[in-house]
Amino acid sequence: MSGFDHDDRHQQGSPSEPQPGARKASEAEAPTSPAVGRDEWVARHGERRARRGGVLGTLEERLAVVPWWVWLTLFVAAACTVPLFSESGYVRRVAFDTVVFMLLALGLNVVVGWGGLLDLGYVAFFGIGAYAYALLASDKYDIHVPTIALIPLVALIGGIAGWLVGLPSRRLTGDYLAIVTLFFFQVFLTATNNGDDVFGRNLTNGPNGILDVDVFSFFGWSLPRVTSTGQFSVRYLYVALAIFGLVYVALRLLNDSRTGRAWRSLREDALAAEVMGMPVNTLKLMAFAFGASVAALTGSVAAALNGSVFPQNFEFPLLITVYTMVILGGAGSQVGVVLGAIIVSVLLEVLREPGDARGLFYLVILLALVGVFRPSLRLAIVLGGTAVLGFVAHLVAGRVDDAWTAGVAEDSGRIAGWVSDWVIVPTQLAGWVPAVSYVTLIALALGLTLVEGWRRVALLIPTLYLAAFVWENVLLDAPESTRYVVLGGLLVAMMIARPQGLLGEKRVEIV
Amino acid sequence: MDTFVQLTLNGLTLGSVYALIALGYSLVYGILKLLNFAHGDVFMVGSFIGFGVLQLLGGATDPVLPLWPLLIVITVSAMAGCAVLGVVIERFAYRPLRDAPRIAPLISALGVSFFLAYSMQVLFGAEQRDYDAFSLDNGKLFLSGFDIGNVRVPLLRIVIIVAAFLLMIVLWLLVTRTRTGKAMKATSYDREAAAMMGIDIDRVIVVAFVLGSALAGAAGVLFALRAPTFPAIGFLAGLKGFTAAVIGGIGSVPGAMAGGLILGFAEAYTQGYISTKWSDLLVFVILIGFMIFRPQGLFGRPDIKKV
Amino acid sequence: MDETTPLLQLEGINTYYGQIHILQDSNMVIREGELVCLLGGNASGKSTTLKTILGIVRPRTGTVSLNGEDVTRVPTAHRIKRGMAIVPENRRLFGPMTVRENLEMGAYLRPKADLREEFDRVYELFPLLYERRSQLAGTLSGGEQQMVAMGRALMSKPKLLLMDEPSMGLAPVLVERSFEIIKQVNDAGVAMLVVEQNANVSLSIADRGYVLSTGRIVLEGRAEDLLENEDLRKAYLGR
Amino acid sequence: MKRRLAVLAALSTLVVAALASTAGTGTAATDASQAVSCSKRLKVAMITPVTGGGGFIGQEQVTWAKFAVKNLAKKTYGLNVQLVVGDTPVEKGPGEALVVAQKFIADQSVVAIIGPATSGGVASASQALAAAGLAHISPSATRTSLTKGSKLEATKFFFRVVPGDYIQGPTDANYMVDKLKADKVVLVDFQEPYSVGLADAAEAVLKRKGVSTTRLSTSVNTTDFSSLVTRVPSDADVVFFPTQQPADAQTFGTQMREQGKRAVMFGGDGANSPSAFKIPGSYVSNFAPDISGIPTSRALIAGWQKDNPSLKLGSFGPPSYLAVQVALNAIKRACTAGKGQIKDRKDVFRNVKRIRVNPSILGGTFRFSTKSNDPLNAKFYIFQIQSDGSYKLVS
Repeated sequence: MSGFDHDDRHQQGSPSEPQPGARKASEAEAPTSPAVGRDEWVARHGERRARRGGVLGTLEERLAVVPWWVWLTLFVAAACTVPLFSESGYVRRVAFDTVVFMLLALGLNVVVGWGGLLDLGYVAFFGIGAYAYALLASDKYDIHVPTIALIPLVALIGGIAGWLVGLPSRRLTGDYLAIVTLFFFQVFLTATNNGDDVFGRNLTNGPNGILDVDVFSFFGWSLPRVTSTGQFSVRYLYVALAIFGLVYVALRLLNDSRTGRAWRSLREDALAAEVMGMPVNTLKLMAFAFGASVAALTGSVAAALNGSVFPQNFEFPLLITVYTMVILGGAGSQVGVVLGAIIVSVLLEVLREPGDARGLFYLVILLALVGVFRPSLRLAIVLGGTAVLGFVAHLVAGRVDDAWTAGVAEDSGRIAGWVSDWVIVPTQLAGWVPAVSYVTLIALALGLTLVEGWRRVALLIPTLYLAAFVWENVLLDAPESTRYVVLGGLLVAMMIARPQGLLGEKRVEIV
Repeated sequence: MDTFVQLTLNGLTLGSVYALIALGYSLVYGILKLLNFAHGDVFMVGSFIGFGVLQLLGGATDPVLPLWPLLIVITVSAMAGCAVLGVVIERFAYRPLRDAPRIAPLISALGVSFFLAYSMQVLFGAEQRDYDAFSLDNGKLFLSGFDIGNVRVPLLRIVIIVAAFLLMIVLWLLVTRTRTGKAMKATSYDREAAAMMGIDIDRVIVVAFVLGSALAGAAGVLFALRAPTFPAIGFLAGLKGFTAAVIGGIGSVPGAMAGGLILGFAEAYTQGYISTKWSDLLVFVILIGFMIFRPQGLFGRPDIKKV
Repeated sequence: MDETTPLLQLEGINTYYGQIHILQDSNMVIREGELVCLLGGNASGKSTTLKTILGIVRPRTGTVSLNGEDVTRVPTAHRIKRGMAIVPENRRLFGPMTVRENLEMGAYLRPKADLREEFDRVYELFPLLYERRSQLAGTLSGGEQQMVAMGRALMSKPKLLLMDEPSMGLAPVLVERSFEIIKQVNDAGVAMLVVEQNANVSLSIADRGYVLSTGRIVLEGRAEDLLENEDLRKAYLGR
Repeated sequence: MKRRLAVLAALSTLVVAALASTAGTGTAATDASQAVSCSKRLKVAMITPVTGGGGFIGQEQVTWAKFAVKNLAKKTYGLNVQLVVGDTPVEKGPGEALVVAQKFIADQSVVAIIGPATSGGVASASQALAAAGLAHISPSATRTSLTKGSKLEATKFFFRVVPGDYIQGPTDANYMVDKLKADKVVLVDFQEPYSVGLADAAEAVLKRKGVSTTRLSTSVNTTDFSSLVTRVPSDADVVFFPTQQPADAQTFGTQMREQGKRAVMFGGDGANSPSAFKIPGSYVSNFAPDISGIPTSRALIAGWQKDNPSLKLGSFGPPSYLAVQVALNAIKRACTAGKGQIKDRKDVFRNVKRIRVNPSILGGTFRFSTKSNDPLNAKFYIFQIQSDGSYKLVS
């Protein structure tokens, strides 16, 4: 059902039959590695990538020599030093959350990137892990399983749950699996939410969640979740990092093993793999179970740190967030998804604060412009034109009515002050302005992709100014929704510009 | 007995809205093999367009138009707005990914869904918006109607059911009787062969998006006449429509209609007879079972191609 | 050589799938009323040539012209509109649609008023299809499907008909029948490009032929000359 | 084999590094709070859902809190205060309140918290806030177990300016039994903490009084209630509908009328919104009498309306104003006591309990009870919706 000329490509890509006459010629011109059956579209991107040369190219080659585990150790060690740079419990907490996201992304990568399965119920396993931990280590049933035994147990429970949910994949492929897992996700949510009254018994406290979840405690040595001053306790960051390291290594070894190779071949051509006698279903189930297991393990870490578990912790936006991480980083590449997790996690956190978000916004626009135009006349025209347009518009608007420019930009700081001299920020927006300007901005931005050359430059100037206007007046007013608007836009743009993600190279076909 | 009639009526009302949403899913899936996760959000945008137009026309308490023209204007503008939205989404989020691996447009669809839902939230806030249709003609839509036994069938429900079925019949005729409809069917069966017949695939796909999105827009208005709408409803409505499409056999037009009604009845009866609390769970568990034993749905053709 | 504008002309076509160079510098001409066959083994680029002609695959360099007009950047549907039709490999019928509907799809680009006439023409050529008109195309036998595919292509009243492996998967008797029909259609003035592995049969009815091998056109000429060609005999005719 | 060794090496380094650093910094947590000067800008942080399904609650609260800061900080208390908002979308669960709280804890210029808005949020963040010495004053968390009962879910640093379900539930239930003479009551909850808590509280009283109750439950995202309405017995007297979305109450009411059910709708404070819930004959309870009838409050409402012309007065906003007022007052006192600086955020906390507000925007004098951090003598008021849509105080 997929790409319609897939089969043909197979035929034509493989020089299987002896050909008369032109044989020599074909050998001479044959590409070094005839990537048979590879997607033309991904290959196009691959080709562009392969052309990279110069200093970057050389650097890349040099760096490629260093074994992966050195990088991992360096990375974890570097992450361990985060607390040295910031006394702020908040920064440490964000670092911890980022590690949790990294773990989630690693787990999802097994399912999507390696198994090639579209699992829309992934977050449910995270929830199952958290609930398993909370039920087995809290006052709820007054069970307090020691952490050292509970963590593997939770991972096992997650794995078994994954195996069971994956079972239907014996018959369900592709979209159907996505549907079943999505339904399973809904079942999980309903079940936990209504668990306060199962035939009159209270199993999960329902929407009130489980409080008083035990902290981690190793051999009688417990790790309080907040310091004496209420700050996030940095020890959880170290624990999470240690678990991350272990999971990373375990998955890496798994991917290098026979199973990993089997997954790869399965992904490249499931039919062929089956014909070769590979236990396709078992392999899929394994991918599913491993992913679920990692998610559940992560759930236990999150539950222990938060000290509480609520059904609402595991809803759809989280799923999208983790998917964004995996897709952005490049499904299939462990380094990629970790990178994706870091970028998205930090991005979401920065967007929380209007002041920081503003800086990031203008920086990204500037970098994007430089990236597209390189330092050139066009870049200068675009930047200058936008600046001039802004000052003129600001001046005119201010002359017409003071109130048009008298508004205060959200938050403050140097950029904010500078911005409010340039962008029109009225004290009070008329009700229709946000919607109209927002829709116009989207229309202009989409229009930009349709025109080329100087026309694009000309269109870019008003678009940029309108973007600044919408950003200051509409989006910064609702930073929380803006975060997800950005996330959604990022997913679409990523798919179109670089579908294999930042570091992914292999094509990922959902079978 | 009265309870049964009432529940059937509830199921029919809800089910016909689900069916309208499901049709959009099925049309697009049939041709592109794409689960258009943004479809529910188109529905949501439709209900908001209806709300906005209603406010422009004076609101439910003081409308400038008489009842029927008002309802028609609201519905048609929502349909038109959604049709445009559907075309834009297709053009910019899906078309560039036409020949990409299957996962790419799927992820893109998730992105569009998120983008739409939260954009609406940025612009209009998260709160529920009520059309307040009860105020139109002093509750005429809710209170007048005819009776079956002791059960009153209110005018609004008749309007919703009739409008939904009319739209479905129109769509059915479009798809089976017109050349473009047949071209859609041909394209969904074999896109390349259809192109070889001179069928403009891009155009067929656009038509599918126009039809599906317009139906979603109509569904948005019909739904919001009875119940409030809010930006986050898109995900839920999408899930329902998608489920309905799956039950019926995704890609099949009569399947989507049947699926929508079945889902509507299933919800109404489980809520009415078994438990309001566990009805969602029951419905989804039944669905998972259904998916396992009849993955192609009621009307879908079994997927012949292996993997 | 005749100097009228060719119906179809490929000039310097280079087609790639990703990094794989499929068609290499292909040139081809088909003139009005001609029956040309394109020969080649598996993976020689026959289907890609067809796809390039149809616009399903875009060449990286080179031009495709129809009636002297450059259509390299024109999408498939619009090329079909300019008087081409195809009987695809494996026929590619619309299985869940009736025979009549399949034929109707063939005439997709023709005004509705002409349909009647076209149906009559095709039913005359294939009376069997008239009997089967309400049957689902997917339920027909291979030979019948071949007729539907031919009929469907003819519905658009093409000036140029492309045939992709008309003999594939058919019993020898049907192959012969198939080629008779091809000849018949060609005699009615429709130029044809027949892509075949079965060189013998196709060359016997063709005016001219091209031979493809790993993406290159290695031989071309009048059909009777090709039949005599040593290399070709060795490679295809097994003699 | 070489690779395996390498992996092992990497692994052990890793674990050792982690453990070492754990031991190293575990004991030496030296993030003691620093004094902040009152002449500099201070921050009051608000923790509430601004986006997502419950976003309208937070948005309403934020507009009122902003208005309170604008109206009071400079003029009345002479403070330079900025309101910062941390969003806790209900979709992300109560745990998000802790994440947001930790962000504010880390910011020394944050000296008081308004919120968390939801009871779940309070339960998850209270401990951390208490450890930081931050008073958190919620304008809307009503779960009883936060301040009362054998096992408290919140710390003593938690205050609320509205009374909890322990008053509202019984008030509503008693009114149903005593005044409305209800024998049969249907209770609807939305599978979220607010409505489950309130429905539980009311149901307990009703059962004790021998009223026959039916409990219905539906997802918070449901907006078409036809089949729930069908389950309402035709002889039911009252439907108790503790929703946080007034539009839901309106819909349920219309759908009851549509199906010819005669039961009277009874909403909690969450349904209190004359612009959205206007089924004549229905009742709503609220923690304040009609504040638009109080002259001082009327002026405030007008002031707020001027800043937010497109919004309508709801029931979540005014308590936020009060909460900010309490916080500002406590900050001012701490500043005075600390001679122009706040040495420790606990100083603000110590003052909260002593605050009196007169007149309070909610009417009368506001002060905290000495026994718990709840408002003293708080009452719930019951309104009946009149045929012209206005709310009339009936109890």
